[in-house]
Amino acid sequence: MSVVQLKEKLCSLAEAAKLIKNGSRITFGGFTIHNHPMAFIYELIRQGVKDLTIVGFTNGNEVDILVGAGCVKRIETCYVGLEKFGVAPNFRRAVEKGEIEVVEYSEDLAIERFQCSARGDPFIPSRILFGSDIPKYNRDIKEGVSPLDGGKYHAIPPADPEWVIVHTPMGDRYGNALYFPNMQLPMNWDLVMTRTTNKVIVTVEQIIDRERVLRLSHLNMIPRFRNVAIVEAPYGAHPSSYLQLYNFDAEHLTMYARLARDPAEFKKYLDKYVYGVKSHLDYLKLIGVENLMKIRHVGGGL
Amino acid sequence: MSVVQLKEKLCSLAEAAKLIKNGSRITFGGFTIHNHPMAFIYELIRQGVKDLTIVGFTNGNEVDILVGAGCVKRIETCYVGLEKFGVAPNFRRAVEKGEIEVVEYSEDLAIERFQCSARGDPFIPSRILFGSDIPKYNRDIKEGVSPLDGGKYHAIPPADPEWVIVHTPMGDRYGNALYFPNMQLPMNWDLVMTRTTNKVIVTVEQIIDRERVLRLSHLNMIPRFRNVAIVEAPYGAHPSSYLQLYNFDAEHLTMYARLARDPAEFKKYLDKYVYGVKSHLDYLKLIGVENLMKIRHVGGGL
Amino acid sequence: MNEEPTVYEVMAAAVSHELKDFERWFLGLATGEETILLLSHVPLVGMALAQHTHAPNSVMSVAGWGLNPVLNEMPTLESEIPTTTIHWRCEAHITMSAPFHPFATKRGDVDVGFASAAHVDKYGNCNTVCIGDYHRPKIRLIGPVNQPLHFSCFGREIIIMPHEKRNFVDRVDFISGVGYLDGPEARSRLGFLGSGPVMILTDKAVFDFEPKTKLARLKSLHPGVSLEDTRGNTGYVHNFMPEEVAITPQPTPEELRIIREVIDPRGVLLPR
Amino acid sequence: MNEEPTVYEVMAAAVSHELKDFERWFLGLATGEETILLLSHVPLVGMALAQHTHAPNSVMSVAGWGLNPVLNEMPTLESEIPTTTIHWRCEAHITMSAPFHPFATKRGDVDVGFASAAHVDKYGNCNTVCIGDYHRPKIRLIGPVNQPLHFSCFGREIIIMPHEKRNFVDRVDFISGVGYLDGPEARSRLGFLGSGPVMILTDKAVFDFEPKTKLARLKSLHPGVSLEDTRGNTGYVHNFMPEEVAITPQPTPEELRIIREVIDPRGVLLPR
Repeated sequence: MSVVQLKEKLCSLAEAAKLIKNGSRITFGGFTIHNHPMAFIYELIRQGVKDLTIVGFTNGNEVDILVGAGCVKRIETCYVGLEKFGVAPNFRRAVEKGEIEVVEYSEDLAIERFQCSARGDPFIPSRILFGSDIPKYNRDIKEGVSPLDGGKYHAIPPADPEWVIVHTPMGDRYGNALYFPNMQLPMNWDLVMTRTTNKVIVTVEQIIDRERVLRLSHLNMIPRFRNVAIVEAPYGAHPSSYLQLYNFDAEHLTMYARLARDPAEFKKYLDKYVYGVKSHLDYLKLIGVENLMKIRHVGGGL
Repeated sequence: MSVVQLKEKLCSLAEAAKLIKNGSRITFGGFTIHNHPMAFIYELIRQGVKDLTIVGFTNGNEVDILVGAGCVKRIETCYVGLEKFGVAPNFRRAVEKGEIEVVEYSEDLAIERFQCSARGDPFIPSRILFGSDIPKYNRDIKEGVSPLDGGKYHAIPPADPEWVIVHTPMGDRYGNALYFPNMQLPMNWDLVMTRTTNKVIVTVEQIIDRERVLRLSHLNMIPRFRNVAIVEAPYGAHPSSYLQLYNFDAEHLTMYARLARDPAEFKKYLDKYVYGVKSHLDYLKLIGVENLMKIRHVGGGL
Repeated sequence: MNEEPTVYEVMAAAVSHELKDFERWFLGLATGEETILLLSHVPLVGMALAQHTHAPNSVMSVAGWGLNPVLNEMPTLESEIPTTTIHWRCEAHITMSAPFHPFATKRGDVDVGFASAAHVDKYGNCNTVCIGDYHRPKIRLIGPVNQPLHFSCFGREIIIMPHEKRNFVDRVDFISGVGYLDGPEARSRLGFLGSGPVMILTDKAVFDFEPKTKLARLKSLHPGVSLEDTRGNTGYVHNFMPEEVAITPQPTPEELRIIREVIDPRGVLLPR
Repeated sequence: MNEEPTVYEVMAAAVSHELKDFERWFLGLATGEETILLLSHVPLVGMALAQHTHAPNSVMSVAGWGLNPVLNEMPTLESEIPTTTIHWRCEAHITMSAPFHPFATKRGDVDVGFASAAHVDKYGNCNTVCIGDYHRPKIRLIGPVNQPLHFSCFGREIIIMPHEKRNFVDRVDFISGVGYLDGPEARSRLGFLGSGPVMILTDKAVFDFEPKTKLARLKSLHPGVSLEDTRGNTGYVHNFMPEEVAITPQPTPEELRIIREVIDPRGVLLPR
């Protein structure tokens, strides 16, 4: 292959985030307080994107901050919470005030909706929701009768996001994105999300040489043809963990959970950590080298 | 955990094969001429099992020899062939004579039927079979109408095998079965088959210590609770390849493809290689150390 | 073992006594520190206790990362999951989601699951979604999470929650986990694989479900808990709140030794 | 490059000329030595030629084991797949099946696929299942394999087969791959994503499909092949067998150099 002719997809956070228009249907990778593309999300907030529909799964701080910043209109999800740090304060307040629409799914179906999209099936026939109030309030779910056994089922719609944003350890400037071996479940979930659209944006901890990608081809789980843009963002999941690379920032999340309970305090948080920084590097400086070293985990991918 | 109280599942080929009754609905792992549990299949033939329904995928020499030995009543499959060694002679002859029933699926649906079973869904709604003659002859597939978009779909039944037999590189006497890292697609397909029933039998190249299993827990892809029996069968996929461990035996498969064209010649083949050997070790002696060394592939799992 | 068992040890023993050999158990993640202690650490110790006593062939799936972890090597469970779980010893790591996950959950692979909820009602229905009107809730909760699966497909469900009056209601505002819905016939009408909730375990008592009506009933009080205290803290009243009830069996000295010396030698799972 | 191109090189160039930059191409496995040469090696070289000339951003998925393999390091393709493919250089190895496979095939990820068949008919319908009555066939073939997917969801399908009279029929006995079924309206009626077969490539000629009727028509003869020879070896007759046809473009000297020196320097893919 003639490497010189390959299209480069490497761009800045600002350039990548500009691709997302108001009202987009969007999915962010990660699980509760792990592996979220936070640097990208901060940039979306800085750019003032509005009316997002988040096609979610087991959501956490990434959704809470977007809701708190007024970017979200609707969330399809099974969970929004901060795991050991408790409830998601902005999400909770917005729902109680009727400011956002929530569409409920069970956890298994929330992720299987992405598998359904990746498989290209028109729906998932499911029988686990009978008796629960999910189909009563989620009007996207319809009842059908199986042509095989004549029994009822619920037709669960595929996830079908327009945009999918995930964070991975490394990638090249042409868009190939690699994982470490010994994947854990959240990486597997992210992976299936990237199979549901051709509008994938990947943020990576580090851009590596194409020659290294060719030597690590068994780790090239999101080949470049799937991606429209790739962005370098070291510690780009902070304050979420990135499994195998760094733990979540417990002090920061404790502070976040406290401040987010009060809209005025949360405004100050946003002013300091999102609006007040000019670049992702500035954000990392604000977090400070001591914190970054404390949560670091060396050899986690082995 | 109290290791001493763990139930042992290690048994002989003969003991394991006795579990399969006439008329069973059964799936064998592997793909075309790769990774099939051939030692187990030879033992099934020796025991004279009859009227099997094979729930298949991309089948090869494992199905051809079972058909030729008169063990099979029905095959649900997308392919029976010997890849570079051409058509599957016994399968072809039996179908042409009307001796076995074939139920046709496309390749993607044949494997997704196992995923459907593993997910516990009542059917797969599919829209790729319109216009083809598959639904015309496969009466297990029924047409339905989507409750979501009102369009027609075909309801594809789940695979739902009673028995699943796969071959893996290693396992312990309690039933844990391990793969090498860097799985290839056929291992991934085998894996999903083992999620479709609790009646899984695993044959392995080698039984290893439980302590090693605990150190290699990220490779323990078929934990012991899924299995009812585990059997040691070195070169247990011969004359199929076992990807990462040994190539297929090209000379043997060439001979097989030639002899299987003629029922009388095939009878001699069976007499020599199946009925004529008393144990799997005798079979390996018959194949000969020179052949076994020639197809061996060292370091394939790295 | 001179010390008395703590309430958490009593609860862990109650879990252990409910579990059988050759079973498959499923533990998910919890939200908030207190819930993590009750819903993650108590059942973890309970499952491990069962494996060390009467259920060596059982398999526990923990927090989506592994089967049969070696608990006594654990740092605190939740805070260290992100970066180190993959290196902890266990019998099998879980790297792939359904349909490759080792547990085919909707095929009935799970014999026992564990759930918590903000509200549970007299038929064992659970609510983790909202309190008040769905569209303008008084309190929005975390969402349905995996409750529909737990309560429809798992063999038996153990509900664990803090014993507060507000947690027990006559009828939940949103059914995320279907107990016996509205009576003893409901589950077979709904076509569920699993047999539903079998126990509500709190820090004061154990409830089970009366076989004929499927109404929750007080089964036993933990040692030292008074009936009045329990009654005052149980928000709904029904026919099965008796005048006298049994005492929840204490862990035996051998069980207590296993918990404290073998399973949790550093006291990171259960406070004591 | 003094030598004349072989027929396989002419075919590979014809494949290359059909392919565009930024496309995704899908090559499956073939059965039998001759089919492997035509259906695996010819398109492999054709795809690689396109990547080395006008389509550097395209991606080829090969035999379920990798994306964009480095072909000049290959031993013969089929015989070595089992044990060594995972160690061959490529841009990405394929380790997981759908829904984790890099190509979401039913969502339209594949722009061009390759198929062969025992029979193809005038509407490009393909048959890999049986010849004669389905229930008592004269000849049983391999089965539908992946043809329903190729012909419904892939953008364009290139059919490659040996040019023998018996392979071309008026109507196939079993439709495993749906071409234009029974006319130009059929595919939109069936709701297919893909636009269907665009080329039948043989060792003698290239056929395309007449835009209005969607009937297969002779487009060009390979250099040195006579129209009479082709006509005599095409089992069905229709309006689009002309008196004079074009000659299939030969590979340019530069294309030939790339095939022989860069892609297949050891001649393991195409005999010459």
